[in-house]
This record gives sequence, C-alpha cells and structure tokens, in this order.
Amino acid sequence: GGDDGSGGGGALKLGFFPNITHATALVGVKNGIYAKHLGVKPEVKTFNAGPAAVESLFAKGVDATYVGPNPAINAWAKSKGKAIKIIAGAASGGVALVVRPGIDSLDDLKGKKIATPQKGNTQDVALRHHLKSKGLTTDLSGGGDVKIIPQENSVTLQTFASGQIDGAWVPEPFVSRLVLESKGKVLLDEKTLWPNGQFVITHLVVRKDFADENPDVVRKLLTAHVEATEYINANKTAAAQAANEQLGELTGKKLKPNVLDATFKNVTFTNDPISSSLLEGAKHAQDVGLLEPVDLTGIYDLTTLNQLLSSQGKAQVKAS
Amino acid sequence: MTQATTQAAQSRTAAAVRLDGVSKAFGSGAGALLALDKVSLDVAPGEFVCLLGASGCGKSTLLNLVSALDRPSAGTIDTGDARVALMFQEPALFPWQTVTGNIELALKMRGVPRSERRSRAAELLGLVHLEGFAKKRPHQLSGGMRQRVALARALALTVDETDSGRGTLLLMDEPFGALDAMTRDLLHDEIERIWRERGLTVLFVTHNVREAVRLGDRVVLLSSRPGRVVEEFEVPMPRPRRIDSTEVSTLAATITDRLRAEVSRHGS
Amino acid sequence: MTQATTQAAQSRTAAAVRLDGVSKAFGSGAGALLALDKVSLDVAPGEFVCLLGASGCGKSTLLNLVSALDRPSAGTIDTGDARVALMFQEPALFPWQTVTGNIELALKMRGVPRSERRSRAAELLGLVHLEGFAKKRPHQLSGGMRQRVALARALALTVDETDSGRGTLLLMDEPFGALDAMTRDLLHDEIERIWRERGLTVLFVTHNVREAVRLGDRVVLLSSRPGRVVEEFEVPMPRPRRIDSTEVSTLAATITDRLRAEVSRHGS
Amino acid sequence: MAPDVAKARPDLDRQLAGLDALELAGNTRRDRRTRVWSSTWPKLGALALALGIWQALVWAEWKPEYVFPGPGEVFPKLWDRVQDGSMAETFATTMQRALIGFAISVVVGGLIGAAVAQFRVLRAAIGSLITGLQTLPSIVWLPFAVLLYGTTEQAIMFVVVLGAAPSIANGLISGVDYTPPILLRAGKVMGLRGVNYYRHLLLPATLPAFVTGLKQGWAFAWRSLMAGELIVNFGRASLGAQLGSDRDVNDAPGLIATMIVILCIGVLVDLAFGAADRALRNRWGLNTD
Amino acid sequence: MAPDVAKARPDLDRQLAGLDALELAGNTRRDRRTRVWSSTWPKLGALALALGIWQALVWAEWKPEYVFPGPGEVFPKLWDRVQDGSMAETFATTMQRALIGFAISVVVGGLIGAAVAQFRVLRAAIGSLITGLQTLPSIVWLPFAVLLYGTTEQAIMFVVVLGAAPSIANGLISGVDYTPPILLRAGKVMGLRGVNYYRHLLLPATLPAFVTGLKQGWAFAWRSLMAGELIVNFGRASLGAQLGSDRDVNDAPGLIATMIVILCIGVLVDLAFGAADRALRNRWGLNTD
Ligand SMILES: Nc1ncnc2c1ncn2[C@@H]1O[C@H](COP(=O)(O)OP(=O)(O)OP(=O)(O)O)[C@@H](O)[C@H]1O
Ligand SMILES: Nc1ncnc2c1ncn2[C@@H]1O[C@H](COP(=O)(O)OP(=O)(O)OP(=O)(O)O)[C@@H](O)[C@H]1O
Ligand SMILES: [Mg+2]
Ligand SMILES: [Mg+2]
Repeated sequence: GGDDGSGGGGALKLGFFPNITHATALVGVKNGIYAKHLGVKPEVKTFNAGPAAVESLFAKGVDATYVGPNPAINAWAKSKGKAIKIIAGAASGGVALVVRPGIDSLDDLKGKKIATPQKGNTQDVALRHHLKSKGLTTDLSGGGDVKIIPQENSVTLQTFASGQIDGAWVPEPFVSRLVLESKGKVLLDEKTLWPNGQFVITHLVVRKDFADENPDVVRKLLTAHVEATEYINANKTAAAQAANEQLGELTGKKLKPNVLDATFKNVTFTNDPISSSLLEGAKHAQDVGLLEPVDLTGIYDLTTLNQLLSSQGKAQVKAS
Repeated sequence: MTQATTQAAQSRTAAAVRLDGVSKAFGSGAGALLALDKVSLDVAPGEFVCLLGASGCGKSTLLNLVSALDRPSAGTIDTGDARVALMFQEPALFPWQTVTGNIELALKMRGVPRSERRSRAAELLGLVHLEGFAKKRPHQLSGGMRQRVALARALALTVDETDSGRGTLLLMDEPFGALDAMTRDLLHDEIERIWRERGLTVLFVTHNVREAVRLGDRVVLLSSRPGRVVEEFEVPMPRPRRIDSTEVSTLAATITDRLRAEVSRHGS
Repeated sequence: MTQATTQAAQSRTAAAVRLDGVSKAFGSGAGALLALDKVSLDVAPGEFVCLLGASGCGKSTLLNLVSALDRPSAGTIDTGDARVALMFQEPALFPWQTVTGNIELALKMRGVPRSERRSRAAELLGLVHLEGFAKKRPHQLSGGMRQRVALARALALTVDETDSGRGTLLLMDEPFGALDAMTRDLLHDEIERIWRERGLTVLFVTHNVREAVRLGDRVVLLSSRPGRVVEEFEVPMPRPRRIDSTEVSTLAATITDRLRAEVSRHGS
Repeated sequence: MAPDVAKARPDLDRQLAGLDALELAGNTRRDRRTRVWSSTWPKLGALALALGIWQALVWAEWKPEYVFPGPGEVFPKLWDRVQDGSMAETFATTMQRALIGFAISVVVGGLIGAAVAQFRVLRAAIGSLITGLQTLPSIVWLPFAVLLYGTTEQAIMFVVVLGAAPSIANGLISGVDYTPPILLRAGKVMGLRGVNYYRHLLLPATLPAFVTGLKQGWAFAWRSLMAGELIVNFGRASLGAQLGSDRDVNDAPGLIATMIVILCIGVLVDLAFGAADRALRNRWGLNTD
Repeated sequence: MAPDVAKARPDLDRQLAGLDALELAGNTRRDRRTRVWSSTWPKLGALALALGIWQALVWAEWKPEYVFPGPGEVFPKLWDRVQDGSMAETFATTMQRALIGFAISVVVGGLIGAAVAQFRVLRAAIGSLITGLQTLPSIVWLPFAVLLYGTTEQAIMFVVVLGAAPSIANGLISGVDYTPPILLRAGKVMGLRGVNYYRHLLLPATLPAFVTGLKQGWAFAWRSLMAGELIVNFGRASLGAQLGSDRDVNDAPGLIATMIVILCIGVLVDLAFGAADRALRNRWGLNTD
C-alpha cells in the first residue's frame, strides 16, 4: 500500500479543510485554477483538523496542504525540520473572542468559562497569552481566573447556545455563527493585537522531499495559488459564491449568506505568510508553557514564491 | 411426617392425579408426531403406580405433562394442589453446583432452614451410597453416580418443611437405569420406605418389569407410538416384596408376555 | 466382510487389547480419587468380553483409557493398530445434525462413499428400529431412541471401507441401559451377528449380569472403587444363547453372588 | 424401510386430523401470521413511543430547536437526501466498505480464533493481546493506517478489520472453550481430524458463540468504519463523512437524519443475525417455547 | 456417614502414595510452577518478537523516524511520563472513569438484558435496537451527551454506558438463549422463582456467556471512554486527552507510548477476564486438558 510520492507525472495530492479560511483552495478547485496550471486535476483530500493533515503529509498521503500555523510548527518540530516547508501564505485574520451579552470587558471574564478549539493551538495560546498580559491567571487544567475549556468548535457552538460556556476564542466561520446564530458579541478581534492587523491563519505547506524532487510541480502549484488569491481579492462576491459552492459539494451544506458575508469580511487573503506572527506566536506558546523551545529557522522556503511574484511584477514577501 | 400421612389419608377420596383424554402431538403438518393418544388415568393419593412401555412410547412425555412442564394438545390433567417432585431421565444436575449444593438447593426450595440443609443433604447422599462425594462436581462422577445424585435431589423435593399440608407427587423416569442390580435392590427398599413414611403418591417409569412389580401397587402398560393405556395390572402381593420371589417373577412374566405382544404388534 | 474375518483370524496370536498394570487417578493431593488400580487384562482378537462392576467402579474410565481419550496414571495399554469404535454411556450425538446425519458422518469417516451413505444409514436405523426418524434431530427423540442412534453410530464406525485390514475394537458402555427388555433382546441378536460377521473385538460394559452371560465369551468382574479385576468367568455355552435359558440363569446367579459379595464388602 | 413409513403416514394423519378438530384447527397458517404480527407490533409500538417522546420534548422546547430539532424537521431532511440521490450514493459507498471489511474480518478473525483456540502456545502468547488490540480506539489506529496505506480505501479497511476481527476471534475461542467435552471426545473417537474436524465438529459446535461474536464484530466494524470515514475522508461521499460534515457544520437535523439511517442499518443487520440465531436454536432444540 | 469417609481416607492415601512413587511424585508443586512458566514464556517470546520486529523496521529505515520512532525513543518518553508523575495522574483519572462507567454499564446492561431475555414483548420491541444503538459510534453520541450534560463527567459516562451496556445485555441474552432447556426445566420443577430463579439458575447458567459479554463490553467501554476523553476534554489530564494531544502535536513517540499504556491495560483486563473464565470452566468441567 501507499504511494511513494515521487514520480513527477502523477497528479498532485492537495489537502485542505472545507472551511472559509481555506477559501483559496476552495475557489482554486472550484474554478479549475489548479488544474489549469498543473495540467491535471489535483487529487483533493479534505481534513477537518490540522493534525490529520500533517499525519497525511507525513505518510505521503498528500504532497501539499493548506494548514494553520500551529500544525505547521508541530510538523516542523517533530520532524526536526526534515518533513515540511512553508511555501506561501494564504489567509490572515478571522479570529475573535466572542462572548455572551453582558460581558463588556476582560475583567468581566473573571470566573467565566471560555472555550478554545484545542489545547495548545494558535487560538488557545493567543487567549492564554493575552489574558496573562492583562494580569488574569489561567492554567492548563481549566483553573485560574478564567477557565479555559478546549473543545471542538462544533461542540462550542452547542455549549454556547445552551449556556454552558460564556465565550470562545475561535476562528471563522465560528465567530460569525456565534454572533449571528447565538447572539454572541465580539469582545475582541485578534487583529487588534497584531501590527498592521495581520496574523497568519492559513498557509500552504509542502512535503520537503516532494518539493526537492518536483520543483516544477511546486512552481505550478504556487502559480495557481497566487492566481487564486488574486482572483479572490479582485472578485470578493463571486469568490465567496464559488467557495460556498465548493463547500456545499464537499460537506453537503452551504453557509448561510449572512454568515458567508461576515466571514469573508473578516478574513484577508494574502500570499504573505506573515512570518513575524508565526514566530511571535511560537514565542507566546513557549511563554505559557505549551511548546518546548524550537528553532524555526528554515521553516519558510519562499524563494519560488518570490521568483513568481517578481516575475509578475508584484511585491515580494519575506521570511523573517 | 405423621402429619403428612394423615393428610394424605384424609384426601384419599379424590384422585391425586387425574388424566382425562390426554393427547400430545409434537410439531405440526407433515412432520407431526403423535406421542400420546387419549390417555386417561387416575392415581389415588398415596398410590404407587408403575408405567411400562416400549422405548419411545411416550412415558417421559406423560411425566412432563403431569409436572406441567409441557401442555397437552388435548385433554385435561388435574393434580390438585399437590407439590410435584420430578426426577428426569437424564440427571439434569446443575453443573455449577457441587453434589451437595444441588441437593441443598432442592431442600432450600422446600423450606428446610439453612442450618439443617448440610446434614439433611449428607443424609440423602448416604441413602444413595455417595458419602464422601458431597464436594465433587457432577462432571467428576460416573454415570450411575450422577443418576443417584439426581435421585437424592428428587427425594429432597419430597420434603415439606413449610407444613403446607399439600400432598407430594413424586414422578420418576427410569431412576435406576444406570445402576447395578445390588445398588438398585438396596434403593428399592429405601424408596419404598420413604414413600410409606411421607405418604407420597408415586408415578414410576421403568423398563424393568420385575422392578415395576416389586414396587408398584398397580402397573400400567402403555402401547407403542402413540402411547395409549392398553392394560393395567393390580399387584396383590403384600409388602415388602422380594424382587426374586416367585410371585413377583410370575406376575412379571405375565406382564412381559403382554408387553411383548404389544411391542411386536407395533414393530417397536 | 469375509476379508475382515480372515484378517482377524490371522492375527489371533497376539492380544487385540493388552492392559498391563493400568492405574488411573483423578485429581491430585487431598481431593485425589483412585479410579482404577493396577488393572491387567488381555482381550484376544475377535473375543467378546463383558465388564461387570458396581456403579462408579471405573468401567467407563477403563473404556476411555482403551480408546486413548484419557491417559493412564500408570501402566501401559496396547491396542496394536486396531481402529476403535466407542459407544459412550451418554448418547453424545451431535445436536446440529439430524439422526441420519450423525450416522452418515461416522460412515464417511470410515470411507463409505457418499452415494452409499444414505442407504447404509437407513439400514442401520432399521437395525435399531428407528425407521422413519432419520430426519429428526436428537432433541426430538426419547432417551432410549437416542441411545439406539448412538448404537447405530458406533456400529457405523465398525465399517471399514478403506480395506486397511486393521481390526476393529468395539467398546460399548451400557448400550442398552435405557431400553425395554424386548427391544434389547432383539438388539442382542443383531450385535452378536455383526460381531461375528465383521470379526470385531468387543469390550462391553453392562450392569445386567444375564446380558453379560448372554453375549460374552468371557465376563470380567471389577471390584468397587478402586476398580481391580477380581475374577474372570469363561462362558462355555454355545451360541446363540437365549437370555432366559437355564444355563444363562445359572451362571448369571453365580456371578451375581460373587458381585454381591464384592459390592457389600465395599459398602457400594 | 421407507415403504413402512409411507404406510404409517395415513394412519398418523388420521389421528392428527382428529386432534386438529379438537384444538389444532388451522393452527399452522394462523400461527405464522400471528407470529409475524406478535413480533411486529411491539416494534411499531416502541417506534411510536420514541417518536412521541421526541416530538413532545421538542414541543416542550426542552432545548433550542437548532440543537434539538423535531421529527418535523428531520424527516423532510432525510427525504430530501433520499430524493436527490445523495443518500443512495453515501449508502452504497458505506455498505460496500462495510461488507468487504466485515468479510475480511470474518476470515482473519476466524483464522486467528481457530489458531488461538487450538494451539495452547498461541493462546498463552497472544490470547489476551486480541482483546487488548480491540480496546485501542480506531482513532489511534488511523495514524498507523494512514502511515501504511496513505489516505486510501485500504486504510479504512485496516481500521475496520482491526476493530471487528478480535470480536470474531473471541467469539470462536469462547465457543470452542464452552463446547461440551463429550462432543469433542465423540469427534475424536470418530477420527475427525483436519478439515473434517473443523467442518463437522468445531464449526457447528461453536456456531452459536460464533454468531454472537459476529454480531459484536459487526458492531465494532460499523463503528470503526464510521470513525474511519469521518477522519480519512477523501472525496467519496459516505455515511461517516456525512456524519462528520453534518457535525462540523452543526446541521442538527442532518445529523439526526444520518443517525437514523445508521441506526436503521444497525437494527436491520441485527434482525438478520437474530434470524440466524433463532434458526440455530431451533435446530439445536434450544427453543423453550 | 462422615466417619466412614474419614475411615476410608488413609486407605486411599496409601494407594495414592504408591501411585505417587510411580509417577505423580511432587506433581502438584512442580505442576503449578510449570503451568505458570508455560503460560508466561510464550507471552515473553511474543513480546520479544514484537520488539525485535519493531526495532528491525526502524533500523531498516522503513519510514522516517518522526513518523515511526523506535523503542529507543518511545520507552524513554514513557519513562519520562512515569517519572514526572503525569502518567500516574492520567492513569488514575481514566481508570476511575472506566471503572465507574463499566460498573454502571454492568448494572444497566444486566437489567436490560434480563428484562429483554424474559419478556417476549420487550425482545420483539427493543431486542434489535440494543445492537442498533451499539453501532452508532461514540462520536455521534457525544453531541447528545454534551446537550444533556454539558462538558462534564456525566457526558463521558453517558457515552461509555451507551457503548458497553448493549454488549453486556447481549451477552446475558445469548446466555439465556443457549442455556440447556433441561436445566431450566429442572429449575421449574424445583420451584425456583423470582430472586431464587436468577440467583440459583439463570445467573450461574449464563455466567460463561455473560463473562464473554462483559469482556466485549469492556472493550466497547474503553474505546468509548478514549473517544469521549479525546473530545470532551475539559482540563483533567486523562489517557484519552493525552492521546488527543499527542496526536494534535504529531508527537509520534508520545503517541506510541500512550498506545502502549492503553494496550497494556487492555491486556491486563483481558487476563483478569480470562482467569475468571478459566475458573468457571474448571468448575463446569469444561477443561479438556
Ligand atoms: N421435543 C420433541 N419434539 C418432537 N418429538 C418429540 C419430542 N419429545 C419427544 N418426542 C417424541 O415423542 C415420542 C415419545 O417420547 P418419550 O420421550 O415420551 O418416550 P419414552 O416413552 O420416554 O421413551 P424412552 O423409554 O426411550 O425414554 C417419541 O417418538 C419422540 O420422538
Ligand atoms: N473427570 C473426573 N474427575 C474426577 N473423578 C472422576 C472423573 N471421571 C470419573 N471419576 C471418578 O472415577 C470413578 C469411576 O468412574 P467411572 O465413570 O469409570 O465409573 P463407572 O464404573 O463407569 O460407573 P457407572 O456404572 O456408574 O457408569 C468414580 O468414582 C468417579 O467419581
Ligand atoms: Mg423417556
Ligand atoms: Mg460409566
């Protein structure tokens, strides 16, 4: 079983989540952008969480995948830099702290229960770090001033609706859904915590050995990626529709128009991996004791992307 | 026990068991098998009746019907308010219990207080010559020994410590089939003694005609498939009888001839 | 079948079964039970030997040892290259098979081709007077009928279609215990016929002394727990014998007396 | 002898005819109809009761409707999916996987069970490992499955077999352990060995326990399959994937609709096993009614 | 009669002493030691073999080390966790939940099983539903559990009981179904009814099948617990949560270390059930060796 992943001729195996923060992939697949540049349709695999995507990447089940910053850091750390490279950014923003009405400031959070998607993930770290910087204590087993409860986002929707939690630090589309469906309100948009309001939420990761053996495939993938990003930014409404169509195909359920609009408004699509936010985030994680020290030098390989961008006369991105 | 005897004597007017036109068919349609055909039989309280018949003629079926384990296809069976103690053709011991445990359970069900059970069970085991095997499990016994434990258990069920005053009906299905002649002769005496002491009504299935004559007040002959009552023999000899006495032999010979005729008529 | 007889005759010089100082103990330590104690016994090829002994004296244990189902605690058992057919004390029929299925399986194991099995099984069923019950399952039979099926199965195992020329040893554990006298008498004749025709060596356990004398070339008496060979009786009468003949009765009476002494000496 | 039986038949028939007149009249046909009915109405009753409670809870507004939708929302959803053909597709994919996976499990579990039951060394060595493996949840196996097979059909099969085979093996082992020794001895005396031994003795003797094992194995297989499809999701629409996406998008009516489908399949399969079981017990004479 | 036995004993002892000299010499003690050894060495052998294959695969660089780490990485990791006390904590939490959940399952499953086995209407109504429920993966139940209980211990218990109780009930039911009718008849004749019927007949008669059911129930309970802990993860460190977080950070050595712990618990529990089973079979005389 399994496939060795080499063999340049075969289709690229591309992973992503059926999720608006992965709209680049959704639109790219829907509109045939990848197929156009790769010459064949990519073999698409969807995941519902980063770890599964990384697992599959490790097992050569996919060659490249869109994931969040945290799984990328883990993949890098666990393979001691041998398994992956980040080759482009995809999306920024779209994370917020949503609370129930009546909670108007961070101080009101004392004694309240706040959900995050998963212990030690980007949002979990961000919440813990932010609370810590505001002098509120938390601990890893749900104690302290603010009780942090890691649970799946779909569970969060339920528990928020039935009043078992008081708020959640979550990514889109859950921010919009909590707001629109359960009358939550945004207490804090994570954007406001970052320089320029930019921080990475999705980027494109490729298997290192695949990239080494198939540089041209990676180049074609990146070409498609850049085009998709450009298309989204140029045609917001059409892109949102296309992404939603693809979601419908993959999950059997489209987002409601108002959720879709809100989500698209909150997320920025960019080729820039916003490396500073990744590195800063890792530092935060170490601060709150959720990550062992790790050297991230070399996690980015943006040369191909930058070549492409400059050949198209666009601004280059940098890996700091 | 004297009380039970009086009790039994009092109600001797009515039958302890009354079968009226009892039929039993197994299965239905083409595969049906008529095991018993319009059997009518009265057993008086305190009577000892032996059932004889060829293999497969419906003797066990009859006992199952009387003990209400099966329901007849037609006809009625009346056992009044009597308690029933049945000894199956197989030992049917509980494999998860020791020998004494099997017997003690029966005693418990007849209201014997816990403190007495152990000694009463030992007594019964002595009666069937199985002292020293109380702690064994059924699978550690020989075939004949298992049968004797089953006998002891059935006898335990004839005990009545609840003083209900209800009579007891003891049904036995070839209880001595797997025993040697000597052990069997000894057990004949014991069974007769217990029957008399406790005022039991006994329905006793056997293949041994001498045994039937040795024990019974009356011997009932069943025909082969389907079982019907073909003849009844009163046994007039006084008790205790000896199984190798001439009277027993003579009557046994008569019955055997009758039985032989019956069997050959049906081809078995 | 003539061939088998010749075969048996040829090897009559050596014993078909030779037990030499065979002991069997069950369990160990305080709970141990010595079932057989230094039993030595030779059975000649083609001989019909009956084993007598009180209930629990170790007869079934002996058959299990001879058929290699158990191993002796001490001593040796030699059955040469003979095939063994054993009829257990219980019927031990396969409940998932029909009556004919049980017998056909035995025939199959003895190399009878598929096409003949059905008719051979029907023949055997006829022999035990169970025509018409081929399609029933064991639980639909009476106790005696089950025993007869088990007998038919054991007889099926004495068939040898593979022409191996190996003798067959037929071990029977109280095969007629659950049968009425008439059926039993008929089956005695059949067993004797088959034994003779097929040149079988038979070891036959029974509680019925007359039966032993009716059938055996020799009657071996075992003592009670632990089993030991206490006496052997040659049966000189010519065959066929009648079970109610005076000669049979006389010898049976002698043996019974001897057995009675043995049983009373051991208290059961 | 056959003529004998034939001769006896009319006689018996006549006797039975008499009995029929007494009380067995028309029994067989009516019997069957009554039996079907008497096994159906309790099911219908239970169903009606469950639906009633469900609807009552919804009317009582026990939980907000978008977390706990009523039958009125769920069944139209289910009907939609049936109508647009998506149900047929997911059903087909999943059942195909389930059947193949279960078939493999039966073979693998059967062989392992037979080997472990036969060889004492094997039993001592890996007997307990079999149940041990079973206690590892599918989610743990998946990374390995993915490692071995990538995100492919085989990965799912791997998880399904790992879930189901141990139950099947255990069923067989406990069947062998609880076969009455006298039957094993009878087999030995008859000279049953090798294939004959399995075919004519061990398999039929252990069938009841084996069927119970199969039933449990099916439950494990089905659960593992759902988990596998939920996690290793690569494009093909399937019940597990449907479940996952219903859950991810918090489509409560959809989720319940999918659950109902899964439950129905579970119940139907159990009914099939139940029928097999009843047939077995009838043959063995274990039916006490 | 008792004196009789005492009298007979020395005689028997003497006879046995003779036999002892023949071949039973010192049998009992040596027997036990040999038995323990003969059930231990195959396990050790299997273990050594597994470790050997594992290490060989790692040395052969079958897969990159970060996906398939060797014993040399996994065991130190395990040891670290034992050392820093985190293992003890996760173990304690999980075992506590498992035992409570299993205990509840035994009671619930036992009662349901007894009721369904006894009452024909119930069996017709919900017999198949029991297995049906079992085929719904824990992951489906969790939303409901959360709905009912929030993210609490009870939610986890709910899932565990839903997983395990059906197996236990099914075990009991099949035990009742396969009890030899003659024993049931014997019980009837003895007048066993009510509590006595259960205590002296049905329970012991069904014990073998019940133990098998318990074993399967345990496997389900344990799997459901892992899934529950993995998903309803609220702070308390537990094996399931550990599994989840190992997986979340793609920590292969940690994952395998946790798997080994889970597997060991599974094996140990099975050994316990195995011992119970063997004791049972000894009593029933089903041990053929
Ligand atoms: N459960 C059953 N199903 C079908 N037929 C049965 C069943 N039980 C008994 N029979 C049939 O009923 C008839 C009578 O059986 P029964 O056991 O009463 O005979 P019996 O007189 O006790 O014989 P035996 O002396 O051999 O024990 C037999 O022909 C048997 O085949
Ligand atoms: N598996 C066993 N475990 C312990 N003891 C046993 C076992 N099998 C037989 N015995 C004992 O061995 C002795 C002889 O038993 P066996 O079955 O050989 O007697 P038998 O001569 O066939 O008696 P019966 O005529 O009653 O069938 C008995 O005392 C019995 O308790
Ligand atoms: Mg009978
Ligand atoms: Mg015996």
